[in-house]
Amino acid sequence: MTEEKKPEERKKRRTATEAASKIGPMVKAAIGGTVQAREEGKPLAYSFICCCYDEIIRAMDVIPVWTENYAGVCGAKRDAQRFLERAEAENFSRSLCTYALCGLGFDAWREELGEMPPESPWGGQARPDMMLGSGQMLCDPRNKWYQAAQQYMPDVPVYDVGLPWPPYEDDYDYREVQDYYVKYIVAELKGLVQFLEKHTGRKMDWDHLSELVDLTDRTWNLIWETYELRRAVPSVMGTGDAMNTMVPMVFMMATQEAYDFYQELNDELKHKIANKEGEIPDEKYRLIWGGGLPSWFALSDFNYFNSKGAVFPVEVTYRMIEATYNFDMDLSKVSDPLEHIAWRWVKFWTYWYDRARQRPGSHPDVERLIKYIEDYKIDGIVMHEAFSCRSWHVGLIWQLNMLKKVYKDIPSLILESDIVDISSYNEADTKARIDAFIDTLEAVKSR
Amino acid sequence: MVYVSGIDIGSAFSKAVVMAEGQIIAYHIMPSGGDYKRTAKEVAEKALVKAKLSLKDLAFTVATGYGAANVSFSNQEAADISCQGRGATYLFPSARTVIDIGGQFTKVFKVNERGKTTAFLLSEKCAAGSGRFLQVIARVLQIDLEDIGELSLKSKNRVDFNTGCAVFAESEAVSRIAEGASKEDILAGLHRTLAAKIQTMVERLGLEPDCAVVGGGAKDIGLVKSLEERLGCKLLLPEEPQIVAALGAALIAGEKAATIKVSH
Amino acid sequence: MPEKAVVKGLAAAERLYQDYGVRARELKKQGQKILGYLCAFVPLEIVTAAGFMPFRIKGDVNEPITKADTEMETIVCPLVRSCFDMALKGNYDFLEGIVIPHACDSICRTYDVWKYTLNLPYAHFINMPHTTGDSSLDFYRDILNTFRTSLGRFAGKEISDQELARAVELHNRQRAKVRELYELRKASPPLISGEEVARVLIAAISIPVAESIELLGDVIEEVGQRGSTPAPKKARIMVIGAQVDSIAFIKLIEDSGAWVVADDLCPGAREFMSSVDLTADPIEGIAERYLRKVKCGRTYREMKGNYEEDLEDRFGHMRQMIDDFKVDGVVLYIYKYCDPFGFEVPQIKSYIEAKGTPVLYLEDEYSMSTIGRLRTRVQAFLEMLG
Amino acid sequence: MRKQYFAGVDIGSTMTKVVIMDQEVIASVIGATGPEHRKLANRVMEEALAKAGLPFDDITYVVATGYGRINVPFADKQITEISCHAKGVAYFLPEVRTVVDIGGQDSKGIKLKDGRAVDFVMNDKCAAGTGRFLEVTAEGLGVKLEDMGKLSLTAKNAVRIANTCTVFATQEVVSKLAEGAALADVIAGLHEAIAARIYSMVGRLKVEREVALTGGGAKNIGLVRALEAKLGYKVLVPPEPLLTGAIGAALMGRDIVKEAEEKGTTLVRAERRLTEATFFT
Ligand SMILES: Nc1ncnc2c1ncn2[C@@H]1O[C@H](COP(=O)(O)OP(=O)(O)O)[C@@H](O)[C@H]1O
Ligand SMILES: Nc1ncnc2c1ncn2[C@@H]1O[C@H](COP(=O)(O)OP(=O)(O)O)[C@@H](O)[C@H]1O
Ligand code: SF4
Ligand code: SF4
Ligand code: SF4
Repeated sequence: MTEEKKPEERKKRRTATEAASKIGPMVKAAIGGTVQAREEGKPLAYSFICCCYDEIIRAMDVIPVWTENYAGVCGAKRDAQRFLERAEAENFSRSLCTYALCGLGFDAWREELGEMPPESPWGGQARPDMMLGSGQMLCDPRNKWYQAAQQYMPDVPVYDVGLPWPPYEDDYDYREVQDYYVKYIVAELKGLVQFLEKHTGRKMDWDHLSELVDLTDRTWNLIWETYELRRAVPSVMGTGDAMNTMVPMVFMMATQEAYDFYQELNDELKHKIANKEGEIPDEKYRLIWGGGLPSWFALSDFNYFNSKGAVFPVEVTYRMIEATYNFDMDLSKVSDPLEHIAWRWVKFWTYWYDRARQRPGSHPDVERLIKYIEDYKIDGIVMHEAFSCRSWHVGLIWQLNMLKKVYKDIPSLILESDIVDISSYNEADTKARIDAFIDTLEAVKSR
Repeated sequence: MVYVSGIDIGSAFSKAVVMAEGQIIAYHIMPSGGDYKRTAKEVAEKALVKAKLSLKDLAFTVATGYGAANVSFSNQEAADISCQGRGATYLFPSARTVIDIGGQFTKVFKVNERGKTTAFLLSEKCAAGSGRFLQVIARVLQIDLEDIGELSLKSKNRVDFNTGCAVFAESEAVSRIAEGASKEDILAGLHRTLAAKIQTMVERLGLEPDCAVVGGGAKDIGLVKSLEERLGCKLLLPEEPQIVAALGAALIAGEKAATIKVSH
Repeated sequence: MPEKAVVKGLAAAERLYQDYGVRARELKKQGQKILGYLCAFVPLEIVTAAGFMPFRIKGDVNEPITKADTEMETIVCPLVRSCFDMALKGNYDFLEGIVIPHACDSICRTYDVWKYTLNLPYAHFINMPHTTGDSSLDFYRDILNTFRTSLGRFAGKEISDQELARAVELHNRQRAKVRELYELRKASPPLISGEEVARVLIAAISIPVAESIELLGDVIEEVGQRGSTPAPKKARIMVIGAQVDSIAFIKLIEDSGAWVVADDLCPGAREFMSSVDLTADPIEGIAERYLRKVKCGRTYREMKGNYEEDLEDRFGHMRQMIDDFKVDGVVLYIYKYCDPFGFEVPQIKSYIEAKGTPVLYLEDEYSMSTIGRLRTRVQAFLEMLG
Repeated sequence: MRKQYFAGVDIGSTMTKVVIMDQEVIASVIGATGPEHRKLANRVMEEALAKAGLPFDDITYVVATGYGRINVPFADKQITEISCHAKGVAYFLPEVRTVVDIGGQDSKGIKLKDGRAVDFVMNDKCAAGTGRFLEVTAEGLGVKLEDMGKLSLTAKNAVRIANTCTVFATQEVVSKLAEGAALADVIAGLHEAIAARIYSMVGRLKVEREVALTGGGAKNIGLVRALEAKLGYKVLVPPEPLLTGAIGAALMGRDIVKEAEEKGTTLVRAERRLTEATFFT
């Protein structure tokens, strides 16, 4: 692959908050940092977000290489196609998660060359010393991707942490089973600690871990409080920004830096609210990003929404926290750090269950939408169906159907594209859909 | 007399409607071709000639459709779904669900009693579910687009098609002909394929009677019948389904013209 | 059962295959309660022990998917979509409930859609872990006990250890019979065609276990009495893939001039080659089998030893079968949007090829419309082999 | 001994090709596979025989290949186009390890070893990435298919074509032109789009040099160049790329006859009667 076309320059997205505009450089520095760390011989681990091991790796001073992040960066820079094609050439189906395909294509190429592929975005993705997958309900790539990556890096060990959570069922309450879920997760996390100890030659500092667990609790609560500020009318920060401000939440959890970031954001939002400084001058429609990961190469679509008077004060995507003080148990009483993590995990995933119980025929995912629709005074729902990821993108149609059934008919739009595969995207078509949606919002509002 | 117009530059065809006092006085339909700017002018002029008017007689013009931005003489643009909705309820005040079979997409949407679109769905991004499909097939069967519908109704023994791809449907049709299938039977099969796709969309949105079908594809009576069969209800069908969006645009233009002061 | 006396063996299988669910419909009329399930990971012993008839939900390659698309995205594996479509179209209206395991994203993510849309009296999700360590096994036992309790509640009785043990024994007998059937494929030429085996197994998953044992027995007897050996064909093929619940694809290979003599499929070797050990607590043996013995990409097997040993642990059973059944070529037949298998394709392909057996990888969409285009590939592959 | 003649009949989705060979090609005919021609392979054969000046009875063996191979009633054997292309390419260009065939309705990659196909990939699900793509777009642009290649070579700045669907790509192309893009640039963009698709498909084979391009797509110099740009080196094109499959088929026939003679087995041959194909559906 010698002659590669220069990736098309991405249109710069306008951000509403100072905080969001700082994220780009932060991510760039973090990725550069991993390449640097590799040179310095520090232990690196391929990691997934949302696998509840943040505190553990941080406490062990293992440096996470967030593989989803790097694929997203390639997508955002519109330079993922060559890696996707490479993965396809390796016999991976183009219907699989394009984060994984981008990562696998990159790994195959890097390992073949013995160095970073030419002009890798932001210096490339460093070779890891280990790969930390997870077996959980979130997605299959979490336990298949790194295993598949081993064909290019057979010497790099993989550990998969089992991390289930109780499903929402009619035939029993999750409280009947939560104890054994927690017990299992604790055992699995212990296994992870042993694995890390074995491969780094270091010992876990349990006190330090406890500190980080506490820091994470506090960060969760701070994020929750900060995001709740977005209820303000006019909207002070939209989903376009939140797709940036999620970075510390998912890639930097259990660090002081993350906490400080949200403190700053919190201050900034409060200041904006006090000055009635909206995201856009003439806010007409308040929308919720009701599901799906964004198309990283087309974040400027949020600006297009803005230009039509639409704002997104809330989203369900990347809101991977709840206020721990709202849980139905006092987490602070759980002193064992691993157990603490396990309970927090289970409580997070079951947070909306009780609410769903109270509305016959409802479901936690739907309840969450309803709550946000009410709290944030929402006029319409926008979702994105990314073809390559089943996890966040299957069930959207059904959720909308359910919402109509148990709550009310509310205008909705499902955009269809992908997270990194730009060949699935058509700008003119997307804008046409948005235009039509704005018209339906107008029609419903003026009813 | 206040004259207004609606111009719909579609992906396949361009349409212009001229109205006065809420009545259609002329319209014109022509293929969009490649040069939208020129087409926009031409389609408007042709309609105006029929109305014995000229561009400067128009108080207000609303442009819509895929190439709306190319209508240099328009006063405003409107999303085509909104125009379709307006147009459809003007023709059929009882319509609550509208199916638009256009060149690029098939759309299904709901309208309220004032003609406002309240919900919609668009077909996937493959030509297999759109009106293009019909054009492709008409070409390969060497028949006029206009004749597709009538022919298909004559089918005795429908050929079932499996391919989803519009291009391959064409070659599948070719080989079926070679195997001796009649054009009628092939058309009936293709209509069934297309109708099944549209049915899925309608059911996803929820069919609320009455249901109207508009857009160029609605001129195909075979497709309309096949849809009626699948949906189990009668569909409202405009006399000229292809101009519904342009009509809606003209209606919006009429409203605008009434609210602004026209300076002479 | 008067009609059973009329048709037996392969003819009975044909009837059950052609009119899938016919027996369930009959039994339902007689008061039998039937639970539908997806995938090989539902512990059928528990269902049987509770007094239900387990019924495998299957799709239909001949039926275009329409209704399902109104409730479910099209980015789901087409097999699952087709199954759901069949269910929505009323083909499985005799079901009392559904049991759906945590198999893959396509199944896991659509559980709620199934449950709320079909709205049957019973629905249960078996949250099987993805990893196989000891803590996972402990956890899985808890999961199974939750299912046992829940199903007991629905059945209005407690499921006793004795009932479980009896069910284990019954299902093991069925598996043994299938293995016996597979033995007939080892001969050259095989005594039974791949198409026939597929038809019998698909029939078997639609009837009560006890009846399936009888059916399998009849087929084995019937094939044993066959006089003429069929004309020799070019190659002996093994098919590896997920759930192949139609004979169309197997038939295509055999019509192209090869024998299908082995498989790693559902229903097929993946499901029937391993049995449950009868343990003091029957749940223990059940857990062990489904979590560790059934080898499928949905389960992550912890690395034991180095990378080569890991491949051996994951795919060794495929090579074993290639040897035992004297396989000349492997067809890796994977559905689009299938995550567990999709990620393994390169590794399976290179593993088997490294052992000297050519592999044809086909990605398909679960529809008769694709059969034609698969034919050229299969024929070219056979030309390559021969 | 009587002189032996071999015929290869390649009924493609778009073109029907027939060659008659003894030691080399003595006659060839290329015709369109139209709706009528599908059943009229006999006519094309007749024409080829006339060119060669041979009665049909003199043809020792007839091999049919291509998409319509099953519908050739007078063929002695059917062999897939994959094996035949491999054979044909190995005959002309023995150094080739990878064949890329761009036909009317599918494109494929074939890996060669010792003149035989050992691995292959194929695309035929969606018209994007096939000769049809170019045909449809050529028509949409009002350009002759034959001229597409040369025209695109004059491009300065290829336009990116985002649509993967053939039908919509045609439309996109037309609107790009309306926006003022140069025709050559648009065509070059199309070639790049199709080359990218083909490249990632054949990538599965672990492409090895030398690479040969066959099928109708190889007649398009713009596409050849676009593919070369992707690969980073030159590709080889056999003398008449459209005929490669038919020649391969004829050569296959020769091998079959030779093997039968060596082994002393009798060949089963179809009746030497030129009849229309019949279909039963
Ligand atoms: N007379 C006709 N009979 C059948 N179908 C027609 C006829 N005229 C147009 N069509 C179909 O209508 C489609 C164009 O519809 P139209 O609503 O004009 O679309 P657009 O607005 O996108 O240009 C064409 O693709 C064609 O399939
Ligand atoms: N002179 C030419 N210049 C460019 N392309 C050509 C030319 N002749 C044929 N083609 C292309 O070749 C394709 C047919 O190729 P062919 O290998 O015969 O396919 P098939 O075997 O499927 O019929 C047509 O789709 C067309 O795009
Ligand atoms: S959640 Fe989706 S996008 Fe993320 S890794 Fe899993 S499959 Fe990929
Ligand atoms: S084929 Fe794959 S995706 Fe489909 S149900 Fe089976 S394992 Fe899941
Ligand atoms: S399948 Fe056919 S109609 Fe669909 S995208 Fe491909 S070329 Fe277009």
